[in-house]
Amino acid sequence: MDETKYGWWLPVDVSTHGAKIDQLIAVLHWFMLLLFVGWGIFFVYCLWQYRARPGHLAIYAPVKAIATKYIEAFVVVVEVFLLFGLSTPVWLAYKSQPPDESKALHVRLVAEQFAWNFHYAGKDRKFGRTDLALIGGDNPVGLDPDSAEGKDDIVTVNQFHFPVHTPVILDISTKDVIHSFNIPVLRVKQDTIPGQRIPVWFEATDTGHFELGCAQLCGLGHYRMRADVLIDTPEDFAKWEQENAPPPQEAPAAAAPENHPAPEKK
Amino acid sequence: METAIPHLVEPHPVTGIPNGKFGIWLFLASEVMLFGALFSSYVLIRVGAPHWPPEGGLSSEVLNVPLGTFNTAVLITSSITMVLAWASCKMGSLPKFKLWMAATVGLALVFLVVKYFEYSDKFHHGHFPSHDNFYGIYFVLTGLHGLHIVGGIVVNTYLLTFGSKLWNVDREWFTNRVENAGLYWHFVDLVWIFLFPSLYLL
Amino acid sequence: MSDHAHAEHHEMPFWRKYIFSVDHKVIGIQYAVSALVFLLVGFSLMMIMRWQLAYPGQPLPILGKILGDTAMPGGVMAPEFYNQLGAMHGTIMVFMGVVPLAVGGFGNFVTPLQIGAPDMAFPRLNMISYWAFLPGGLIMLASFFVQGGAAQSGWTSYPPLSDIAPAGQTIWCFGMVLLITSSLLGSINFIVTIVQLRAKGLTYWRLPFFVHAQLVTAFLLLLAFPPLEAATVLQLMDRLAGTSFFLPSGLVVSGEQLKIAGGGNPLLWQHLFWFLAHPEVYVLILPAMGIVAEVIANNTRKPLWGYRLLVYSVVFVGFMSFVVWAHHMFMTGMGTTMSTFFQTTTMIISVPSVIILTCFIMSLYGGAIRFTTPMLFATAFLPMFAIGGLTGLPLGLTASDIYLHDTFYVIAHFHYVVAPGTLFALFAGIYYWYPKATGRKLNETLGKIHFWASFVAINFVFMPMFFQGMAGLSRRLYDPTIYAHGRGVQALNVVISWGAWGLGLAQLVFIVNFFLSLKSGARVAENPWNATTLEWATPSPPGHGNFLTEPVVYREPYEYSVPGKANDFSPQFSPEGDGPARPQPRGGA
Amino acid sequence: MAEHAQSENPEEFKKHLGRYYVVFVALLCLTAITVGVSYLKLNRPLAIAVALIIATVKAGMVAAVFMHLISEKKVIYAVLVLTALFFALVLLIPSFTAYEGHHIITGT
Repeated sequence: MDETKYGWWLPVDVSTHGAKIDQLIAVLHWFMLLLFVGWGIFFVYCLWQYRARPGHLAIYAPVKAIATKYIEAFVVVVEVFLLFGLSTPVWLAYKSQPPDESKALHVRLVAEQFAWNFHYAGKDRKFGRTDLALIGGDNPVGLDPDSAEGKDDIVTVNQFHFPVHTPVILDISTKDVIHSFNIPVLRVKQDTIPGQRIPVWFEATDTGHFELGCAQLCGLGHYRMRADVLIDTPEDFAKWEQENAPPPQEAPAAAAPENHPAPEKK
Repeated sequence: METAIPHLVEPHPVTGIPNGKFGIWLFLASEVMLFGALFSSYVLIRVGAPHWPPEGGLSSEVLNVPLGTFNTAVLITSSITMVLAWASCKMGSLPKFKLWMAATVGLALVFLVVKYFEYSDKFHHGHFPSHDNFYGIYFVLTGLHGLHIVGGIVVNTYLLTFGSKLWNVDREWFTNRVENAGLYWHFVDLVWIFLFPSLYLL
Repeated sequence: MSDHAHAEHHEMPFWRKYIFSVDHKVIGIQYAVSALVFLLVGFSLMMIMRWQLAYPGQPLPILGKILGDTAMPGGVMAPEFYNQLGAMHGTIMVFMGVVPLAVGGFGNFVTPLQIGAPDMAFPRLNMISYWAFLPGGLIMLASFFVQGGAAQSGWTSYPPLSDIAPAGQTIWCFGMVLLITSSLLGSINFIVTIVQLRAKGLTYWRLPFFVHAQLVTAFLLLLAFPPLEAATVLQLMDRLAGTSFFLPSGLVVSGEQLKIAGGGNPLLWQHLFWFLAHPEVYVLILPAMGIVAEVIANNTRKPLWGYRLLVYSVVFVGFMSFVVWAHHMFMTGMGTTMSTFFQTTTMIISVPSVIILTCFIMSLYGGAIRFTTPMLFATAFLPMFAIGGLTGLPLGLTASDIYLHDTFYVIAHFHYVVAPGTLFALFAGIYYWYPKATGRKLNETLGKIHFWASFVAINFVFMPMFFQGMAGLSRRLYDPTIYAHGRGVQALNVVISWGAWGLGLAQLVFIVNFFLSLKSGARVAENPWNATTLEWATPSPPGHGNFLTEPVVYREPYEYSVPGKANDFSPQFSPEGDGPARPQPRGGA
Repeated sequence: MAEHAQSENPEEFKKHLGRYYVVFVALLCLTAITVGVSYLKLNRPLAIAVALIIATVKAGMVAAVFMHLISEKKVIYAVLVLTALFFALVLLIPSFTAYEGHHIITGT
């Protein structure tokens, strides 16, 4: 797929909730521009009109300025509107109105220095058991391949596939330090906090090849902690799921060690 | 050549206190925030823990309550000896001041000795700060408190020895210094009053 | 002062007079000079970083070889070194540069003079503050030379990254403890001095605005710094004693389970850190506003507009700055109640900031503005601070913060507040009080070159960053061209870098001016700017003990152009309010 | 306050000493009570409430009498009120924020 074009302003938005964020950013910047320009004109006027020159004296008495009170009141009113009219509703929806679980694609994300590991539940839509002790080179999320639900699970590294027009619920966690899950075109960002599994959700409105980056300094490889975001058509996604499903295993030959060492307690 | 700073001894007409006393209260305010932040950390970590102490049991079984109680009594006693030391200055008796101040310093040392036995017992059983967050919090809070005790001992010993020469120069100034050292000392006692139940009993 | 015969006896040895001095003016100058050096160092780190950002992966000529193979293998910057530069740039600029200059430098030098005090309330404590600050700063710098280099987890030092970072982070912690101790002792001193040592007649409503700003700042330092000290102690324990205050159970670093007890919470650090670091933003900006107020009143030749409103606003801002900190943590997964609370407080705190700015602009209205170098810097402060302040809105609102959090937009925002904002105000202060400290004026022509070059260059540095941020570019990226949206704004990185190097060049003018004027600047009398506040009643430079006679204050701080008076300024210290209290050469008027 | 004036008659001052002893005894008694209560093994919330209330009373007595806060100057009250406010903030808000809608992984 072609690389998306990026400019000097907000990139294309392919999420269902992003338009409102963009709207808020636009309104904010018009408001800021209005204040700054209006205020700047007065500022420059003052600097010119009241420059020191022979015969010009400063006025001791303070000027009665009703206008400033109105401007300050205007600023307060606009801020209240921005806060409760535009920002808070978007935020509440973003944080506390998850999509219907049954219709959504559920994915787990395990971040590490310096990669993004995606754990898909596979056909049965159930995640296999994971264990820290199983984490290794070819098993980045510590998936137990023997667990009944885990047999069909798909784990990808730095490849995030999901279908368009389908709500995605992503449970975000990290193995080591704080990272930040950031897909600019989807207008989502969420820090990964060690010891927590935090859900985020979004729905794409368009297919394409985009980028996921780490937005929180996480070490020397922070800059290259990048993943491909591939928003597919539902058909393509199904095909991808099919192709990437692990081959059915015959016998648990490569079984995990019997007694996993419990997490160190000292 | 020394510049005379106003209100070094005589109280400011508006605030009613000399500089030193105001300074020590401001210092205590920052100390409140320091210990406040550590208590906050304690609360936050404890709320997040499924069990406290994490390895099971009760705090009172992990730490030595009789020793802790004894130390609480020691600090409370040292607080009143400190007040009496200051009161002796107020009443114009340097020998009495020295007596009470020596008692204060002595009690502080007793506190540290007891603390030493508590610590070494823990270390003996391999319970270092890294053992779990209960011990981490315990050692940080009591350790920092212990450092404050040491600081108090230094200041009080100074007032007891070299510092007391000021008595012959300016009694009021010296009495103020004793009062300020006392304020600090009572604060250290006050912190312990919260530390003891929070760490040992709950 | 005293005759030479006795001078031999009373004269203090060099080290008592200039090194371990208890004189607030000497300490102030020590602070200011050290802070300026640290600022230069911090700025240099950034100029090196800018090479990598403008020309990723290309070897840095000359300097690349000098810095050695660990930092710059083959002249190309290593990512670790980039992170060290970033972390140390932030730490140095905030904790060792701007605050020591604004509070330690100007606060120490100017405050006692402006309130008519002979010195700070606790001169020896003042000396200790400085001598905790300097080793703290030097330790920080020395950390570049330890195994693994300096701290590299950002100036915010978020654990767990900072907990598992190389030894430089431990040194960072020790350095911070010293710097914090220094600030705490200093703040106690400032509060007691301002409350207890004001001259006769100097009521709170007659205090120069600068002193009000310093008083509020001192309270912020006093009450906000201890939690960071606590957090730093906890981080030291995590690093040295193996505790897990910030480390939850089940961490796997590079495939290895960490051998720790676990059970901690990394967000604890963020709370304690930002509990300080947000008020710290106001510690940076309030003294700057104080300086701007002084310079504007002096150069518009009229009283400040809305002086009382300014004071109320500054107190309110100071108070509110304690309840906004978690807006730095919107993306950490906090619940909706607390995030709504914090974005509301953030919007509330913007209101007094708007009022302060309005007061300053209204102060220009009706004046007779002299565009001296300090005034140029103070004037430029206003639009620059306005940009910085306004762009705080999208970051303070949770919804827009989703997109803008941790992008270059943030960098642009707070640099507009701190660099062309606070630093310009500090430069205004340097040009304004240099004559008081040295007895000579800085060269005006060089000053104006310095101003215009800095003003143009600094906007080339920070304005493009807004666009980079808007394009979604994250901060702290060693190589932004990894990302497609980074490549889209890479051209701006070249502009920014050249802007930064140009800015560096402009500072050379200042350095030259600083030393040149020390030797050959125009000598000045007590009151070269025809100002009204108390510091101008003392000789330039003031001797030990400051005032020749005990000062008495007769009126408000900014009585300029009072109708019916012979002069256009009525100093606070002149009983008749008709010009200077003591005979002195008249300038103009 | 009269108590702080140096000019005060030492005999007059002596009368106030009694209250220090009263507070001293009260502090020791309260320490005994709080330790005693801990042996009752009350349920956690109640035990915490009781222990913290007793500790607050003790701390209040130390501050009020030993540190003379009962009759202190206004400026000190002002500083302490401000500090108490921010103390409450730093004590409570981090825990509120960290655990509101928390997603802590329990177990591994």
